[in-house]
Amino acid sequence: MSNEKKKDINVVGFLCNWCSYAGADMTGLGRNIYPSNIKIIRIPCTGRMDPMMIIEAFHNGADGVLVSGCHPGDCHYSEGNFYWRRRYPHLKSLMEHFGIDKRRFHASWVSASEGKKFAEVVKKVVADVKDWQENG
Amino acid sequence: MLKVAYFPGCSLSSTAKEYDVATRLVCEDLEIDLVEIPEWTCCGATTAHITSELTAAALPAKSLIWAEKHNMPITSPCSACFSRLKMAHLNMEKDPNLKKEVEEVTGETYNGKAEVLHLTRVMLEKYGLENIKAKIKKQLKGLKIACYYGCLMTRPAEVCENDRVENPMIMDNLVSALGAEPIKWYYKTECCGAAFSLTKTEIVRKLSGDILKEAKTCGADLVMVACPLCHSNLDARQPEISKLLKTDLNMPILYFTQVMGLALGYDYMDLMMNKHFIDPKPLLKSKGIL
Amino acid sequence: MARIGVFVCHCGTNIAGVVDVTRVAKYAETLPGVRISVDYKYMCSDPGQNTIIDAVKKYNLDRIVVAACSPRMHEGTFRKTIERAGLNPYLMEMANIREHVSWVHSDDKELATQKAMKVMEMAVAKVRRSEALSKMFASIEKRALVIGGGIAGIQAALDIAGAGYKVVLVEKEPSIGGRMAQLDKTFPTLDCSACILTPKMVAVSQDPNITLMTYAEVVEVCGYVGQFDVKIKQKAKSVNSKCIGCGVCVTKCPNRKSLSEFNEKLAPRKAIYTPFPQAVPNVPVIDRETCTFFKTGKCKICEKVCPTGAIEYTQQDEIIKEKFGAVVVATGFNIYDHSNYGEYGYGEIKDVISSLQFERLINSSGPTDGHVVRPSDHKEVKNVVFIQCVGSRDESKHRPYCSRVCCMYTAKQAMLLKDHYPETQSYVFYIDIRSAGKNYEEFVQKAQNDYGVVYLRGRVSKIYERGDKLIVKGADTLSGAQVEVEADMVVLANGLEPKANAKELAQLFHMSYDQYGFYNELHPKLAPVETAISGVFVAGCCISPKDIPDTVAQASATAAKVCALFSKEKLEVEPLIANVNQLTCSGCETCYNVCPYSAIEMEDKEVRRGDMRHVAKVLESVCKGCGACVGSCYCKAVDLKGFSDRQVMNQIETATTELSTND
Amino acid sequence: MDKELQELIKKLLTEKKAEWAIGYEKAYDEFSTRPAFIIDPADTARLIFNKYCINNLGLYLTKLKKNKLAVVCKGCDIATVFELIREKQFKRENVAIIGVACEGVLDKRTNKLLEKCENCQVKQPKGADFTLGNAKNSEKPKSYADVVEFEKKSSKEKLEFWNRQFEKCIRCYACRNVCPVCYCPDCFALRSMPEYLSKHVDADKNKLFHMIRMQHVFGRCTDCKACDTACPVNIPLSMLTKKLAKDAKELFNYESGADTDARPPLSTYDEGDSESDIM
Amino acid sequence: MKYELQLKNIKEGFRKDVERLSQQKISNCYQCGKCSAGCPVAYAMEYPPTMAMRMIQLGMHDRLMSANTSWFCVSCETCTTRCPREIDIAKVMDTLKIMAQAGKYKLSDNEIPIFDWIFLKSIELTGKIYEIGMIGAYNMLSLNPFKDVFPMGVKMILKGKISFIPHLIYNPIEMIKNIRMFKRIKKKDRERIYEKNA
Repeated sequence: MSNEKKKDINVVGFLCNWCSYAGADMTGLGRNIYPSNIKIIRIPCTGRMDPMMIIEAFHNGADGVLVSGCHPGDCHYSEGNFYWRRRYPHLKSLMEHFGIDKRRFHASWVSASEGKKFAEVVKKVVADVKDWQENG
Repeated sequence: MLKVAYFPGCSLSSTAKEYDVATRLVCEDLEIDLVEIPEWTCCGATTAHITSELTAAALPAKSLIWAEKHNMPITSPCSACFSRLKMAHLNMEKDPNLKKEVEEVTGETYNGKAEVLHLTRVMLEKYGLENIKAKIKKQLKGLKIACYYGCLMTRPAEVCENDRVENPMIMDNLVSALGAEPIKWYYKTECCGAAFSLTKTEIVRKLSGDILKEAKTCGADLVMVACPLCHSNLDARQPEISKLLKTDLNMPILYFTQVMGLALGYDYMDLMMNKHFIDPKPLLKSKGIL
Repeated sequence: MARIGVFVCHCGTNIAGVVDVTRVAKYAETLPGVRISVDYKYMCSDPGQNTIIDAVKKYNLDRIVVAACSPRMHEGTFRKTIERAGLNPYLMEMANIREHVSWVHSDDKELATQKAMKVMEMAVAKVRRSEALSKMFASIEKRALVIGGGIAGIQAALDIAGAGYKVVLVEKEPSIGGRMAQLDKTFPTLDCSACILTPKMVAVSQDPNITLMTYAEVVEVCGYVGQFDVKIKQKAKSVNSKCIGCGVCVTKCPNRKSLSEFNEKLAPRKAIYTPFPQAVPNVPVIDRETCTFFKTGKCKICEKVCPTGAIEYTQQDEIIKEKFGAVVVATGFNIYDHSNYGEYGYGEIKDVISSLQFERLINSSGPTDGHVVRPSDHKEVKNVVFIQCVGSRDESKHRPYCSRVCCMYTAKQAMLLKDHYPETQSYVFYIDIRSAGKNYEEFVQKAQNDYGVVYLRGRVSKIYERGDKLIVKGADTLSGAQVEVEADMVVLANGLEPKANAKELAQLFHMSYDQYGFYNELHPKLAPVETAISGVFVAGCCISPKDIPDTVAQASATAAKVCALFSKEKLEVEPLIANVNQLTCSGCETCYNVCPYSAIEMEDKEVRRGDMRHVAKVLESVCKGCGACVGSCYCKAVDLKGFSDRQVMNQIETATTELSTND
Repeated sequence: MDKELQELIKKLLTEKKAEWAIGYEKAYDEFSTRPAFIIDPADTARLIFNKYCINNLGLYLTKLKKNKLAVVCKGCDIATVFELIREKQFKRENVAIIGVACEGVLDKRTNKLLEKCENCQVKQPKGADFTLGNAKNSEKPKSYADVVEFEKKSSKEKLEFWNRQFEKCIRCYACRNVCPVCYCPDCFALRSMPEYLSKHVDADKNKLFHMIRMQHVFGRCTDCKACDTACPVNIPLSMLTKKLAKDAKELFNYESGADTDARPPLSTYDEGDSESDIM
Repeated sequence: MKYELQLKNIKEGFRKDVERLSQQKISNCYQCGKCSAGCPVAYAMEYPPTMAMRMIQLGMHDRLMSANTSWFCVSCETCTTRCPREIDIAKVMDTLKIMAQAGKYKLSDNEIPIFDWIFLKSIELTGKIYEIGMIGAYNMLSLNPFKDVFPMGVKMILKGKISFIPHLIYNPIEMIKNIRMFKRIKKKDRERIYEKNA
């Protein structure tokens, strides 16, 4: 991959349907601009987020991965994001051990009304990935 | 023993020498060890921040760095110096870029760990009101005191910390502890005109005049301050103000450490009260404190 | 090979203004399996939908991708469309190129177009692995729960009951009536609030379809639309049903230690009390926190004087379990607590009062019998200052929104004051006057022109006491002048905020709410009383500040929604649920442990001939499709319909590869 | 000890307390042992236990789980058995655990004590039904020094390190096959719908396999080193399994195989869980 | 109406300059007037703070920079503390003064900068304030040599409140360090104000 011409940053975003996907819709309603590098995949809940899918995303060449869900306590299914909140640090630590820089993997809580926050989160993720690409 | 880095500031070595003396006396009595920062430079006072943001941060930074290195809270009895130290600390915390520039021009690094406290807070919070009470030799019974805080120890809200911005109580609590009566008034934090003392004197006369008038109306015997700038505006300018208002205000202005000094048993000359333009002697005599 | 049709919507210029939709459509044609791709001005319009139906028939399509707005907006619409075209509705995917592309990447049209192409390609990749799913149905419990007995809850309950359905109305306070009962008059007609509200309160108590539960709270919610299992805590009133509401106990109670909540703490109230004389139900409750008997074990005067023996000290809080098909949440508002304003005296200056306190003062059944006097010394007032936007439009107090009603009620209060005391003078400090509404602007003009209220444009900087006067330091920005008013009383126009426990209630239902605690509607325009939780509707000020007519309109709207839901025999539910491939299940019980709904059952089953195993099974009627089981199964035996691993993996693969052609 | 062991197993088999017994027997030379599966009480004479008994016999339990079993376990192997019970693979009462005191086992290739045996806390087995022999547990706790050292490397160095390692991998799946908790009826690596893992063998895909396998065994792996020992190309899988153990301990204060009733870290949660890294 | 608004100025850099140097979002101001209401010196200002904010929004630098508004700001921060839009208005006033002194926009009132210049020069040269020299220099330069001499100044000297000897940093190395620091600061300030760094 290193020999290839430097391609644009590619971030895969997994957004839970009830909060973060709706929050991203709200970003649109508020016309808040954010980098187009993120490609969004809708999932019902961060609880559905199989760590395998994230590993697959990195394997497929994603430069960054963002998983975003409801704030703790606000999960549409009560508990899903609590499970995700445990998987995330474990997976991040394991990925780092395999050499996947911590700047490439992020999680956030974005509620359905936090359109602005979603734009900020994406900006931060893209900036982090860029930082990783440029500064190693 | 409580050890505190002491930043006296320029005024305390000249126009407000009595404040410095009273402060050192009181702290000695309370066993608070004031360690004067060697080679301190002026904090930049009311001037630096309207000339250059960087100067305003760089000047106090040297003292902050010293305090941080020696692991002591840093204090100043002068509200202006306190405000500049605190603001420099907060601004560097908020703006890493500014901190970087300050480090470049001073050639030293600052880790943002200095704890900047106004002298009132050192005494009331670090040392403790109860401990002060235990040391009191003379209750200041019958003295009605208007506590005047001014701008610099209360605003912006971040410097105020535990106290309330609009109606601070820290000095009032101290006054009650000393046995005197803090009067209820709402000009505690109005501005005295501060740095306009020399350049826009007419503004100082109006603003300080308003404060003195309000204190008088609310029945104060004297006004207690914690800032040499406020003091010089309220005290040294008072004869002019009296003339302007066509009344004899005759309102003694005392530093809070002087008032504490009285309660701790020091006398008129110990506390250099003769330096004031408005002599507090007749008042204190009439109340039986001297 | 799949036969996929791609339909790209312009959404007027919403999408086409940024994204080159024809390029997106052209690119779609190059993708494997895509037979036809079309772009059209408004895909959701009738002709737009017909384009899809016609194309399905003409090209014999079996899967559809619609690249348009958010699926949260129109997924239902297009599923119905392809159903009409004879396809299984779950063989349709939406590519969100409006909310997620054109509206947020308008800074670079080329990048936006490329992203739109990618997003569409991801949807094509997903739909390729979509499976036909069969519809599922659930039964409906045709009883409604209404939470909150203010005007919104009352209206909703009456409307639903009027349609013949059973309603349980739950109110936290001892009486229904809510905030409206506290008001004196209403703008812009100045008719008496109680006169129009109390008949409705009585109607609630007399309606055979309505069960009224006051002094009660919802504590637990399970289930889903059609089948909500709700636990309601009935707090002990200490007064039983024998009470005839004679009020002797209240009169004789010697304990006056508490302050009346209804009178905004301007007057004391007894330990046994009804909030106000017209309370419904007219049954007092004992406040056990303050009651002398409950605190010391002595007194029992109320028991002695009660003619019917209705006092029952031994009553306990009771948890009542009920089943409901739908819920209306109408929990209302609190006013902003102005003790956060140091410059207005930290709420410690007695004669600086809130707007609701003013309502109680000027109300003839209020604590002063309608005399507007200073709370500090009960003197009558001459100069009164009204300050608007207290806890509204104030970022430093984290209340940046406009509370919508304060401009109007301030004008009303100033007018009422002048009506009662013609010699008074009112000053109103405002920033902007917001008087959009029928006869509203005329009303404000009347206050200024006919009632001589002085309007000054500026926020007040400080209020302080000097002697027995209040000095109000303000400004009039229109003239550039500083203004100092010597006032006898200051009335603050406190903004509206959600109830303190609004978030907890939202979490019981899993409703979403904004940063202040106001509930989010499903769509701000097209579904203003629905929430993301189907079967839960919202009305009134718990969504956002609003006035009485808007609140009543919303309440009736929720009633219509509830009735529409109840008019069906069976409820169609989404079949997007988990399923277990028992052949690959190892029976480790991980999914069984994580399922929030207990929708997984373990069974011992012969999965293949001679292969008896301990395996998991999904209870289809219980599963809500959250996927927690999928995320935790390491054997990859559980999958989620509609979001299957195959679909997600296809999306990932597409998302991470470059566009296949670079035209 | 061998004699005692043989007698005990003979007794269990004759009294029908177990249908199968799993133990060790001598293999082709004196440095080699292999698993022995005994049904007939008469065969018990084959059974031995010595410092070359490196295998984790817990592996075979899932394969014979329909029977009543007796299994010879070193202290460390008991964690595996407990973990499998926790995962409902068989019932506790169906397994007789015969704990044998162990002073550490040797890698026959180097004749050196295995790294895991150095600071062993379970030389004297805990939780067994029968315990044979005596050994003194190490006083020092398990050391993660090498993992900590590795964690200090930059992500680029780590990436390069693993790329080099996985270039060697031939995807023989020995690591998976010897892993006691890799008992999935249908491993993800072999699936085709969806194809989680391409069947091509190259460094990138090999890495994907190991990443997913490691993730799947998180909170379940007892760091028994079976995979590390089995790897024919000497990929330091121990560096990964040890990391899993360390993370489980540090992030969730959890130890696999310690408790048969525990909830593993990822299938439970606490409302106060840390979320410092979440935006 | 006294003057006509130059629409082209709105788009020009004045507001952006102020926003950049003060790090405050001026466009946030919705003109509620709370700053003017509480300002102790607004009575003396040509334009009260509220109007100054509006003038920044509209790019009216010519009028604002030649007005006395910012120079009359006493930095009491009352406005900052109470602003509902969380604008640090006092800092904006500081910024206007900094910009004026750097000569970026036109400047008229020459009174305060002289004092500030002398004040900072005193710190630069001695590390502390040298009152008599400072007051003397100020009175000379502001062409009012006997301002405040009678009776206050004399009384001050008599009471020993003002000393004729400057208080110096005693250590000459520190003094040189101090002077060097000021040089570096001046360079950085110019870079920041004129955006030379970027």
